[in-house]
Amino acid sequence: MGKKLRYPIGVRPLLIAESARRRRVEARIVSILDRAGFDEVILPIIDYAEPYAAAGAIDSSQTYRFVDRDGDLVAVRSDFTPMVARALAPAIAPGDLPLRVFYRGDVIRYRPSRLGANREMFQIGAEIIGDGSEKADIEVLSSVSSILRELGTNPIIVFTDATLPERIDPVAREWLATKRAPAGAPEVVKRLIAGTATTGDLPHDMADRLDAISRACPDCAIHLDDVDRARGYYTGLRFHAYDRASRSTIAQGGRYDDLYEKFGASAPAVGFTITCE
Amino acid sequence: MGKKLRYPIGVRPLLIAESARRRRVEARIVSILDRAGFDEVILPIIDYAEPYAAAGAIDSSQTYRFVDRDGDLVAVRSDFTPMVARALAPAIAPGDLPLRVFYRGDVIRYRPSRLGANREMFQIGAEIIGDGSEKADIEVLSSVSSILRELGTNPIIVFTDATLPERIDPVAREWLATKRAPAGAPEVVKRLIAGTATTGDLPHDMADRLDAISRACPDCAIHLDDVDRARGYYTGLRFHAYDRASRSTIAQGGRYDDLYEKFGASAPAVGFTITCE
Amino acid sequence: MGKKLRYPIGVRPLLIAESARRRRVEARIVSILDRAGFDEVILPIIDYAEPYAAAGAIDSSQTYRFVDRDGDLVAVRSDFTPMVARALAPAIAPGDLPLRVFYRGDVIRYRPSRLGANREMFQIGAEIIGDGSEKADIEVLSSVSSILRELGTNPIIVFTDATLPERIDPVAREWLATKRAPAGAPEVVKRLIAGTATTGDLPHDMADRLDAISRACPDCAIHLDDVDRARGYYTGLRFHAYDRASRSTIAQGGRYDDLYEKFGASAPAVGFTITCE
Amino acid sequence: MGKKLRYPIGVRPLLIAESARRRRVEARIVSILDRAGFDEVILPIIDYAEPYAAAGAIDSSQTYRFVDRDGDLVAVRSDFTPMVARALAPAIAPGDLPLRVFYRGDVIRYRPSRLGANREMFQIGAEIIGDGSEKADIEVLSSVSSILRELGTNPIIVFTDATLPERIDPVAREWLATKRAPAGAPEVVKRLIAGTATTGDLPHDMADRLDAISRACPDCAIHLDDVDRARGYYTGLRFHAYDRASRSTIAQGGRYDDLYEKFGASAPAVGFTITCE
Amino acid sequence: MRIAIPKGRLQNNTLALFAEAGYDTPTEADIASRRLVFARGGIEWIFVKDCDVPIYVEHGAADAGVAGLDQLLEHDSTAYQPVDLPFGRCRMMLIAAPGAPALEALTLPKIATKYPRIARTWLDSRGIRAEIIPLGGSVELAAVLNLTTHVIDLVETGETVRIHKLEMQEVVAEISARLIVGKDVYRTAPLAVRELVARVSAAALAAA
Amino acid sequence: MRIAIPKGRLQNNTLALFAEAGYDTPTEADIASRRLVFARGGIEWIFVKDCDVPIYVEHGAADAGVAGLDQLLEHDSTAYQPVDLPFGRCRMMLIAAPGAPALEALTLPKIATKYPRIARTWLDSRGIRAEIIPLGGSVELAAVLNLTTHVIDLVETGETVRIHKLEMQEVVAEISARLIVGKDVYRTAPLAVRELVARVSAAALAAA
Amino acid sequence: MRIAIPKGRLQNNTLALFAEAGYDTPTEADIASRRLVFARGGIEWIFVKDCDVPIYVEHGAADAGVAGLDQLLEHDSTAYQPVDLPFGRCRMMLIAAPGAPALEALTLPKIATKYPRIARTWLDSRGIRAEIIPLGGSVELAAVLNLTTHVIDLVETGETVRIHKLEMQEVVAEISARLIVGKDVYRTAPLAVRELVARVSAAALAAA
Amino acid sequence: MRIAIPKGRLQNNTLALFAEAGYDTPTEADIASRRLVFARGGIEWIFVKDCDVPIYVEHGAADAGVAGLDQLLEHDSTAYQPVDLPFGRCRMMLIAAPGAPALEALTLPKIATKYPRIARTWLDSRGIRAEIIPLGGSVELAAVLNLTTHVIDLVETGETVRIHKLEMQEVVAEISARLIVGKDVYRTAPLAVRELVARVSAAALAAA
Repeated sequence: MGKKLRYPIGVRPLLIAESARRRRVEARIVSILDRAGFDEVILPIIDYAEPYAAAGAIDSSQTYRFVDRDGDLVAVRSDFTPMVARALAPAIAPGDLPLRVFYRGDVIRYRPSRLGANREMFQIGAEIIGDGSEKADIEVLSSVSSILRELGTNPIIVFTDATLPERIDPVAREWLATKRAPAGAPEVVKRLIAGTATTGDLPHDMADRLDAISRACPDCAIHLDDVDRARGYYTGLRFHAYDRASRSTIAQGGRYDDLYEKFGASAPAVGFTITCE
Repeated sequence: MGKKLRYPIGVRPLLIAESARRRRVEARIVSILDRAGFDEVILPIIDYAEPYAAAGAIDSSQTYRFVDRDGDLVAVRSDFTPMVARALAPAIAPGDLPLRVFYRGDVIRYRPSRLGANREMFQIGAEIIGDGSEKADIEVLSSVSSILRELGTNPIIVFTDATLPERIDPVAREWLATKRAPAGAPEVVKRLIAGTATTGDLPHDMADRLDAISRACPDCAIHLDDVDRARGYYTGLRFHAYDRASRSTIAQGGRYDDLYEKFGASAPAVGFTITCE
Repeated sequence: MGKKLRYPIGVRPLLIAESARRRRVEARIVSILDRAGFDEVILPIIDYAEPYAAAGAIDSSQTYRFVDRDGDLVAVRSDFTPMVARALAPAIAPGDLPLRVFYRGDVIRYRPSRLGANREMFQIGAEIIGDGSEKADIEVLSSVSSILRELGTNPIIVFTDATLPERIDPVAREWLATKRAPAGAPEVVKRLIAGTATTGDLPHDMADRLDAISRACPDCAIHLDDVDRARGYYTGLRFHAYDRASRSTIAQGGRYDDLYEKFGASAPAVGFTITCE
Repeated sequence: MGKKLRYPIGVRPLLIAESARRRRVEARIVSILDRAGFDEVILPIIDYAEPYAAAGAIDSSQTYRFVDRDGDLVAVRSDFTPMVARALAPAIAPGDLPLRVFYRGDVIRYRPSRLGANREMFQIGAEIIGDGSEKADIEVLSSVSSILRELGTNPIIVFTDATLPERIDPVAREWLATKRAPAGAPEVVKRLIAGTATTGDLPHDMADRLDAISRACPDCAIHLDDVDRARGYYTGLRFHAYDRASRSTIAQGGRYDDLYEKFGASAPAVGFTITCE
Repeated sequence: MRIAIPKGRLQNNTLALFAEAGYDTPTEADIASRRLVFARGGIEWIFVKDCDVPIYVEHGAADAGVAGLDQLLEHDSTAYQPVDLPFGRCRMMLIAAPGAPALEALTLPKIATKYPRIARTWLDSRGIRAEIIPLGGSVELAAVLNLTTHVIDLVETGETVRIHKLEMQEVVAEISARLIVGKDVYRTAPLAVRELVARVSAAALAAA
Repeated sequence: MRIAIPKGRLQNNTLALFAEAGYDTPTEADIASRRLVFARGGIEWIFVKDCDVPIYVEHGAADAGVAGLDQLLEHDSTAYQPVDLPFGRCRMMLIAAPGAPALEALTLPKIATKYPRIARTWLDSRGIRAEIIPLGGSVELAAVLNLTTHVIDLVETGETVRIHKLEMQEVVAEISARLIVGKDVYRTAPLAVRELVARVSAAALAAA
Repeated sequence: MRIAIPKGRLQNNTLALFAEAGYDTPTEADIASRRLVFARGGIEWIFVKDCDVPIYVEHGAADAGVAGLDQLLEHDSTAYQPVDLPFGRCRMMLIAAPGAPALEALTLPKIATKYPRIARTWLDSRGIRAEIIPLGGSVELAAVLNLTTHVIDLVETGETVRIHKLEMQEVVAEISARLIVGKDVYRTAPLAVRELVARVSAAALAAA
Repeated sequence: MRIAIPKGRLQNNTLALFAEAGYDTPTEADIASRRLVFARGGIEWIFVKDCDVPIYVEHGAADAGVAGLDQLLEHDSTAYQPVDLPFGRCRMMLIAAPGAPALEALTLPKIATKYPRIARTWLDSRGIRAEIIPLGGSVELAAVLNLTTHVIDLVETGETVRIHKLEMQEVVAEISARLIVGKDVYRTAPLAVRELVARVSAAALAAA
């Protein structure tokens, strides 16, 4: 049947030219991370789905899941961050921290809405585990920035604090995620939506931290109202990096201080993932 | 449940030390292949199961298979060679040949007999496509030999012709694969089993070719009776490389001149795969 | 999640009133079949997908398939007829024939085009195995007719010979299935499409048989040009029964003389299936 | 391959003789239930796995589960009781109670330990919904008893209260389920294990209820220490019925007063399931 | 007998065709009245969006109708298509943005179309991998704004393509309007169907 | 900055709104020219079918646009919706064929709609099982011809419902037109976006 | 009542126990006769390999029997275990090859054992990943020949471990012989079971 | 070169065979010493339970060994089997309980066996459906106590079958002891292997 001439929708081989380009990009990123003291961990292609579902870490509607021969629900790798936590948590001794690790490989996501959209994405990411300070936030942001510049892209990096909405008002997330608040909403929400709010409007601890990061990362801009509909596993810094030309997301990341706990080792962590199409 | 603390049997992450060792080995092999003029192709983690089953190229009992959301049978990558053929066949123009490609990555095989045996194996392989001559056979064998020596292993490389049994007697494969032939079996079969047969006993074309290869690859030994129960997709040279110390298979490969045809481009091919545990 | 409040699309329980109605209809059909000498066979809900695929008996795109714990492809029951053949073929001794069997139960078909269409259908069917004569065709047709009348429906039953297109012209099926033939098509094809053809236009053996059935079943009409795009496993009589009011298909069936052979017992068979929504 | 000649392990068709026997037994049970005022509900073969997992109602290791085309985890019917609750809960109006329903059909359970054990079992069961009194317990027990006698079997019916262990000691279940208690265990536990305990040893409400049931069902015996390792969804009466000759379980059931609540309608329920091999 | 008339580009030719075939078809005034159902001359005429004609016939809510082959293919219609009509002729084309390379040369081309099912089937038959972005209308804009490198759309005069300086690269399918009749109708009301097919074929021949 | 103007029922109000907000919007003549892209006053105006506005913004082919909430929900758009506009107000209603029983009373009701995704989500939230038949237009006809017992469709004046003597049973969603802005645009061109939102909000207030 | 006597290391103590409990057990001569079934004193005594006792009781082919906890765990027996017997006491140990590092330190250790199910459950509870190589006997040899770094096996005197200079690293489970009674037997023949349990408990106490 | 000697029924013949082949095999005293590994005449002799010989060879922990074909089939061994030895000859038989009908006549027969893998493969090849109950020893008892209707077991003298009045219905496989050599050993130490095979074949011929 003709159908089988092609690959499952969104999955494809890279022939010689494309592979060479992919490996060049990969090699340059890896050398930067090496120099910055990050060590590689290699993660399996498949893993049980249950530990991640229990930790609420992965959206099952986007993963390729199947029941294996032992009757367990297994998922194909769709997001590195929770996998790094599950792999390292049991092996972390307090003395090891802070730990700088990086990882690379393909992830596969199922996006029903976009017929045939590429599901297989090559990602390289890195994490600082065990350092809850803003110093680590700053190191991650500046690493992303320097890597993307090294690759010749002119990135726009915007950041905020993922817990901002809840710190203002339990329902604020819905308003900020649609940028539409009812008349009776708190003033600060309206100013956030209008873009006139400043860190001054925020609780002190959050404000000081964002200001410190802002000062240390001149080429990164604070977007206080950059809010997703769901917080995910992020608990602090949350940033997106864009290619100024194509306006497409080329990297994103943030702080997730309670993810490792779900896998048995209470250690804060902050990291980023670069997606190379 | 405790069970979910671990990974699916045989699948596991490599932590820092092991990852470093793995990447060092990988880098040295890739640099040798680069210098030898091999270009990389990158293959997807999953693909339809049907094209490979139709081509009789993959033993479905060893692959992780599942039905995806379009109702198609999809398999997790378990053997690179047929995937390279399926990826390149539609893209090969006669002018491109001969083509030297290499590939690397994880494959996952399900081995029910061995409880918890490592299913996820990291492999690096290479192929010469479009050159049916013994020159290509020799190039592949000497590449494997030099790579394994470079990695500091002292390999034992044995080779034969995969079609040897059928060229002697339709039933010879069963005898040679168990090394036990009935009294009435042809003399040559008995001599093969006893190890006293020489290429002189073989059809001339096969003998000349094996002798030529033998002369060109002094550190590879001909084992005429090295016969598997199933020929698989091999149609000529068939070799295994062993680590002299651990006696475990560290590389294998051979010639498969009708595999590409099954994916739409009649081109002979010979290649090898190195498994790095 | 609200989503899980409902059942998988197209699958639902029947509460008390509906169950009672379903069982009344079932009991009346079963008593008619009992009186007519049909014995029941009970078929499993799931079975290997492979034997049916090999026999080209089931359209895999319409079945719920999954890989079970032994790595085999298993399908949920979607069509009784091939399952009866696979169950009985190994158990049939020549002396047993002709054999009259019936079966009942749910089948599940996946119809992507119709969002939420009822996939689970309750079916009752019967077969005469081992009698290739038109007498058996007539018995089946009159059984369907009397059962449907007993249930108070006023059925329209139309029949033809499934092999008619091929007996006229290798390409005729495409024309007859769309009712549009090119100018150069044989005259008989045009008359078939225009509805002016008679059995006289057909090969004698087919014509005599259809006429004999027509004479014996006054309330069934011959529709020579009632042609599906694919013949399926039908090799002779092919009929559909409609409820005159709702115009929906309530029963269908026909002759399949080479289906049992695919499962190891060369016996002709003719049967019908009634779908009770 | 020979393998496909057979059916998936433990699944098989019933040919004519066996089907007739199965339908006779079914018809007699159904007529008794009809006379006793039970109405039938018909349940689907497959359903989402998630609602049952959430309600902790089904042991997923025993069910055939697979991911369907919408990416949802679907399970083949393995236990009627939770399915009846899920089907009826949304449709129950207070006025309808108490409601007597029965159901019949195949369930499929995967039992890895017993190679090839029959997985597909035909079951008929019934429930009284909305009556939390001992009167309902008694009606269920006597129904089981009379049905089994009608079928010509001489049943041994033993019953207890599923919550007995927890009412004595949080850890008692472990001791009673293995019939071995440490020296320091409460006296009543030791008397239970030794079989010398009487309802007198139990909390008054439980004792009175069991005594009342015992008086009303002379042919059923109280076995206070008949304890499973897991309570399951049972919250009161829990009984097993055995065929005196073969000593195999032919029926079992009990009270589950909080199962319907998990599917949206707080109604107590008590029922039984008869398994016809 | 209930016949579905496609609103939109095929409406007038269809009404003319049935008039030519001797049927008492709904008048201008009827149509203007925004009512959707007209019983005239023993036939129940219903006015339906052209893309819905195959669905009404598939579900038996209409016995017959006129629809473009593009809609029949997109809805994978199982109805019979006894008469190919002389109007509504056009071509489904693969259209490239200015200077875009051939489809095969691109690793993962993006194709905008109103016909995702036809596009997917055609791409599969050609063994081409592509991401399909389904759009509701004025599909050429996607190529003009190079949201996608290619579009698959109906081309009648080719004027829209010219205005936007796009390139027609390949014919995906030859399209024409067709009289369709429900499978079940053929079986349950053969005489009425034969008469309809005969009169419409004749009218179509006369008009050609 | 590229803004997508929805063709169809929202077009004129949208152009008036942007004019009110001080933008140099495309003129009548522009629109008549059948060209789809107009660069005016530093803004690139594109005319797109109303159902496609969310797709263009989702794929970054347009930075902002105006679309009805019905289209935003049907396409599960992730764009920000900063301004609720004073036009395009209507209701998505569950409409029953004359004398049809309540949805819950039917075992497997059939519902025709142009919005299969909204219908499925609403039905799930109500725990109601139903077969959804997606149609392209004049959805009421399905109920009139009792191809389905119910339809889910937009009701503005309610006139179509009255003409066909259908019954409005439940409100599925309150709909209005909305200014939408792509998530990424907010991040990459914050100043331009703030200005657009401010001017459009002001214009919207003035018009209300 | 049918009781399964385990052949092998537990046989004599078991027979002595039942004799002590006042049962007319099979004599030396009986056992020597290679017959497997002996009806004595109203009890049917059957001699079965020790690893099969749980299977006979599970399938109802024996009402009760004596088996080591190692076999009960390995066969995931659901039978009741009313009496812990004073003989057959030993320990299931994790034993390492000379100089082998701790299990957790190895990336993918190999463990040889006669008890794959117990090993897997214990390893899972400790979150340790390992390949298990099931062997039929003299499991220590696997460690001696470093086919595996560790073995999990029963240790009574510990002599085998000493001879091969292996290291006992951890206790996996405390093992002892147990009287087991089928679940269904408890329900169908409660009196007989109570009597058996009482007499055997008394004998066990006396012997302890 | 390390050779695995099977303990149990094949041990003595195997040692005699190697002695006949001129090897300096372990003495009675060695065996009595309960040590498992003996280096003699350049060969490392290890004593292993007969069912484990294929596993030691499969994992490369032994280069060669002697094992019954029953164990080779049960463990799906991939080792070469160059020499068929003149001892250990017996038959794997399908044995029925007294008066039990033929296997095919039963709807779902139960079969007890020590060889679940061989039984499953044989049953599949005959298209017979059956439940397999794996047992560790004295399998005939299962048929005597009609826990199962049939058993599949090795029959040497047939005496056990006679004592329990069971019926031998079919031959499942002809069994004999075999010299097995690891695949990798053939490739990595061809000369040593050839010599071993030659000497053992000669000894086997002499003994036959």
